[in-house]
Amino acid sequence: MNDVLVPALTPAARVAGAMKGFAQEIGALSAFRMESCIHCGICAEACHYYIATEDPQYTPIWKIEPFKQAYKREASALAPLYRLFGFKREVTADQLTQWQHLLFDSCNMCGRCSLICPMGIDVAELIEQSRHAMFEAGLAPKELYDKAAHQQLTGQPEASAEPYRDQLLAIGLKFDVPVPMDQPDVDIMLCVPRTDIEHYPTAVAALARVMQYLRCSCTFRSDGLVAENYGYYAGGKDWQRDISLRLIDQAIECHAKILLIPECGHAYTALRWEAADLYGRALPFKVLSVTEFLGEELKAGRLKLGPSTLGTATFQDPCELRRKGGVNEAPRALMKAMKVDLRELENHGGFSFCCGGGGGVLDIEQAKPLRYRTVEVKLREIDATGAQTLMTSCSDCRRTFDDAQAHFSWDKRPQSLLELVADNLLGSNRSDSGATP
Amino acid sequence: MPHDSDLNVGEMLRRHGVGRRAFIKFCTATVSALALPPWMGPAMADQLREARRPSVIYLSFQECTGCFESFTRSFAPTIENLIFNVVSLDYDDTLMAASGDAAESALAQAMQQNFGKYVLIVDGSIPTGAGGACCTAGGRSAVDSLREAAKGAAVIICVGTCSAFGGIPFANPNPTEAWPVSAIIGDKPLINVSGCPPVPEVITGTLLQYVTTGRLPDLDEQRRPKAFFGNTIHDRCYRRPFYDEGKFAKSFDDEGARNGWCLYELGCKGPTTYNACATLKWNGGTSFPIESGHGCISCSEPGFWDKGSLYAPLATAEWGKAGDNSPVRTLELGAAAAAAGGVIGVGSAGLGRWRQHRREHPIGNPPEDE
Amino acid sequence: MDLLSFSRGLGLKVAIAIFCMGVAWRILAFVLLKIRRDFNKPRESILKYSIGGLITTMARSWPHREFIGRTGPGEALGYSYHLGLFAVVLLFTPHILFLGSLFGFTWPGLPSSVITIISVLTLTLFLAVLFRRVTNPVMRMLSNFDDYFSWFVTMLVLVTGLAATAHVGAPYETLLAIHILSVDLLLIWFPFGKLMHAFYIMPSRAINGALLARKGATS
Amino acid sequence: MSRLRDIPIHVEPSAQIEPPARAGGLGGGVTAILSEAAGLLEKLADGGKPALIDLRSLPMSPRDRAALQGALGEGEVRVTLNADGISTLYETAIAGLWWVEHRNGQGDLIAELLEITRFPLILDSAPDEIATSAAALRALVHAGSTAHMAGEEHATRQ
Repeated sequence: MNDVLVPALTPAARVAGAMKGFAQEIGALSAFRMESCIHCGICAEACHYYIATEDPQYTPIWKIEPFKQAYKREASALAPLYRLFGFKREVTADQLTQWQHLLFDSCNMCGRCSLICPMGIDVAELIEQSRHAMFEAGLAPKELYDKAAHQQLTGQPEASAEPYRDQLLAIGLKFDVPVPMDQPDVDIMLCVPRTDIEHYPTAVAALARVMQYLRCSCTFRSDGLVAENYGYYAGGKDWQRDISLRLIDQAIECHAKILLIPECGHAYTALRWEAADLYGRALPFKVLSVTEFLGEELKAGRLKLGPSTLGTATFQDPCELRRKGGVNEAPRALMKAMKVDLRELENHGGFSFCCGGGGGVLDIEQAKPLRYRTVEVKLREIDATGAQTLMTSCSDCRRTFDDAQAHFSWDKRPQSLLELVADNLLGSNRSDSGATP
Repeated sequence: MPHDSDLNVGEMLRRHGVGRRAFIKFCTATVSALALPPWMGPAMADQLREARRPSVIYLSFQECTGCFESFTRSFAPTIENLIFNVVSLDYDDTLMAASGDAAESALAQAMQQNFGKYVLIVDGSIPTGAGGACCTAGGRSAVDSLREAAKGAAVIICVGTCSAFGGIPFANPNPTEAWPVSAIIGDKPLINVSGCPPVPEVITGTLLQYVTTGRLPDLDEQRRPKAFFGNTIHDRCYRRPFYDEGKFAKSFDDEGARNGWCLYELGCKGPTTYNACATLKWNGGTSFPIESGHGCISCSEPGFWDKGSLYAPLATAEWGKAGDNSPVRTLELGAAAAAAGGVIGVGSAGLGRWRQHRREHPIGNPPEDE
Repeated sequence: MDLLSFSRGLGLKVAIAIFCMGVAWRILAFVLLKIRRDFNKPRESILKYSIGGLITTMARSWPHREFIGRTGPGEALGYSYHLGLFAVVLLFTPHILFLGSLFGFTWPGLPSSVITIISVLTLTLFLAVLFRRVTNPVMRMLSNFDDYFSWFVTMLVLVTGLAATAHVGAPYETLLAIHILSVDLLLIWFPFGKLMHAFYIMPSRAINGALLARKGATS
Repeated sequence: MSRLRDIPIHVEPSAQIEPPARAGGLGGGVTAILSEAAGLLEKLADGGKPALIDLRSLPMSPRDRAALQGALGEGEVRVTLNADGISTLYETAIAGLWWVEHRNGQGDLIAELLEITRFPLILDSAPDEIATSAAALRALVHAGSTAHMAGEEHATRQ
């Protein structure tokens, strides 16, 4: 498919687009949040971009300054006065262009700033809303915009050598694990991050094996294979809806009761917490992250796990799953069951630092140098635990750490929690478990 | 009782058998009472003895004679006889034996004889209502008498809040359209000795200070001598430690009041009142209002009668008409204002939504085919 | 009609009216904007996440363990001058009487000498806060007219109050009038600046806390 | 019929607030007065003018006054002056420092001072009085000699 160029808009059109985006996002809640900010600057102290660079421009609430300007001039109590006396300047095209770096390159939407604000403002959500305006202004980063456009049209963020459906079946064969495809009537509908199909086939195999072990009636759907949602990253709300609709329609078609989100952070947020709102009504099925699902299976006793041979390990809680998503106990319950010697990070659980790759930043080329500076914060923290292995349950985190490992020739590589579970299934009907990663 | 006015003070004192040492003692005591520097005592004594005995004219207008009572009650120094020897009181319709035409001619003669040199003491406010008819003496209104007397006065000493600031006659609704002296005579040096009545020693002290130094004492913006009106009652109140410790009487007979605690919560206006009550005290240093258990009512301040209840604490809002600032009134005000604000708020929200709508569906450029 | 009677009479009435009107206006102006309905299934029951919201309201008053190292000094400074202000305004006997005359009930206060000490301390903290806002690069970048003017208006009340108790510079009645006029100014400016955060802080924490708790997310 | 003045009025001295007396040492006020007096005395010593300290205008509780009096002690000279009430002056143990106390006809204390001088001013006889008193004495002497003569007449007249 041809590349869709990011529309070259005139400055006026850019501003109009941004204002349209902001207007769509202004509501009682976002207005209340922007009204409550007292400019205390504490949110910077939570943001790994500010911590790594000490550069004031990365203060989270500063990233939504254009949104505040738009709101104050358009819909606030004193809007007429703001406009008349120019207390708040109109948003300009140059300003928007300058803010692209702040809203995309230097923000993973990880939500850590929302935990520290003394006024309780959910800064991360304001940033997500501001991205929508940037998208409408044609200022979404090219890499994200193209993938979002491509995924909205074809279902895949970028073209692939072979259709993902065939690659998936090939993985099944290679790892000798059943990969149910397009079954008509199942309990669970599966999907995978296209990152796993291309980079981590073992994770796909692990998912299939676990499902086989649990004897779940489940299936992949060739028209709804990809878990990622580049509309969410680029801020294109309509595209995000269309991309989610693919999965929703397929789940409805195969009468699934559960739509299982694989080890992918933003996919969970996009499906679990935002798809229904974009869809306009409640989803007729449950949306579970695979980690969450395995946690439930473990608790229910259906999933039995043996002790893993892993040495000491530390766990990176994916921001979208843990801090923003609420998948809290499952990962540690699974690791405990596998007798993993867990060494917690200094900032762990809901307060853990972001790996720096989320929110689409991993795909933005110009964000690379800054990303490497921020991921150092995380790497130092991981080394400080003295654990031999780093585990996580999100493929974007995994890719970020791999990329950092290559860049810094770091002595560790990220290990997927799902794969570890797949390798330690107790009494699996196949004693020779699949090829270890 | 015309005195031989060309005798100086010293000769006059000797005529009355008052020795030099007694006079030095009197001056030392006066200086101490006036809180003036002690070395002024002997200096005052020598200076006074050579001074010409100034002529004093005491005119009473719309007043209750409370100030004159206070004037003659002055205890320290033993003033009553000495003041009449030091100063030749040429006219005082309360004290003088003469009356009717004799009194008026005495007044005219005194004014004519000492034209430009006599001290004019005025007591009481000057009513201008009904052409000054509200206060007349011998067919002449107070306003005319004052204007005429003021022409030849070297200085005018307004004794009492009535002459100084209008006092109670001046209070709302002021039926007689009473005015303070300063509102009628503008071109003469004037000293206000306010108080209702003023402390006796303050009147005599101010008079003596002028007589001995021949100049106006240091005056504050209200033209009151700073020697007596320089500090607030609150700053000189012996109960101040209780104010600082937060010990307040809550009612006039509760444990706090009996222990002599601060009367701030019972409406004491000490903090905004400048006078010497707390130091000189009344009745020869016996006591003063606060010491007797009642809050200061700020009688030496302008408009003290119109500042609302004497028992509403100084800090209450409005400090105005009693009951006007009751919580109910505050609630009504707040609710009405909030309602108005609400209406504007609804308008703002409506306007905000409308502008949002216009921004979401911009007219003009065709909607992109999304 | 001298200055004190005006500041405490008409002036105060106008100030209270503008204050109430302004607050109602500002709150309704955003409360009545679009409220988007959530269709996603909450992780907790409405009761549970409402309680979660209340917990956040208290919890957010103290920095989390992970943040205290970085935000401790800043928040401590902010807290101390707020506490100083509350102590002076709510526990100084004349203030209690003033508020009592407005609202009808009074309560015991601290001794006046203690309050004077506290207000001098609060004054220095105020200056420290301004120094921090001007020197801290993040705060300096974020600050606008509203931040500095709101600080100034609150500071003015404190300074004039101290001047009034110290009887310095002018007769007490004038100082008291200036002090109450500065309170009137504060009341008038209150709804149009950041001081509105006094009304926003608890509901904001509660609502945002509840929305996070609804997802079972960390808050 | 009971008359107004029959109502018994009993005046109680108000509860004086006693400032906390420091154990043993003099109250803060007393020390201040003593140091001021010392300063004035030093000035007098090297040729300065006499000076006065007005004790009544200073906030002094009865205990402070007693402490001051105790501290200064009493010298050799004590004078009582009968002029419109009794005044007592005495030189304290510190030479040149006189304690002056004036009372009026009713015995009320109307002034109380410390006078730093070689000789209190009020005791001095004024120069102009000397002339008149000299004349009076001369007259007395004259009258005396005639009285002597008259005395005999007087004596005889009785």
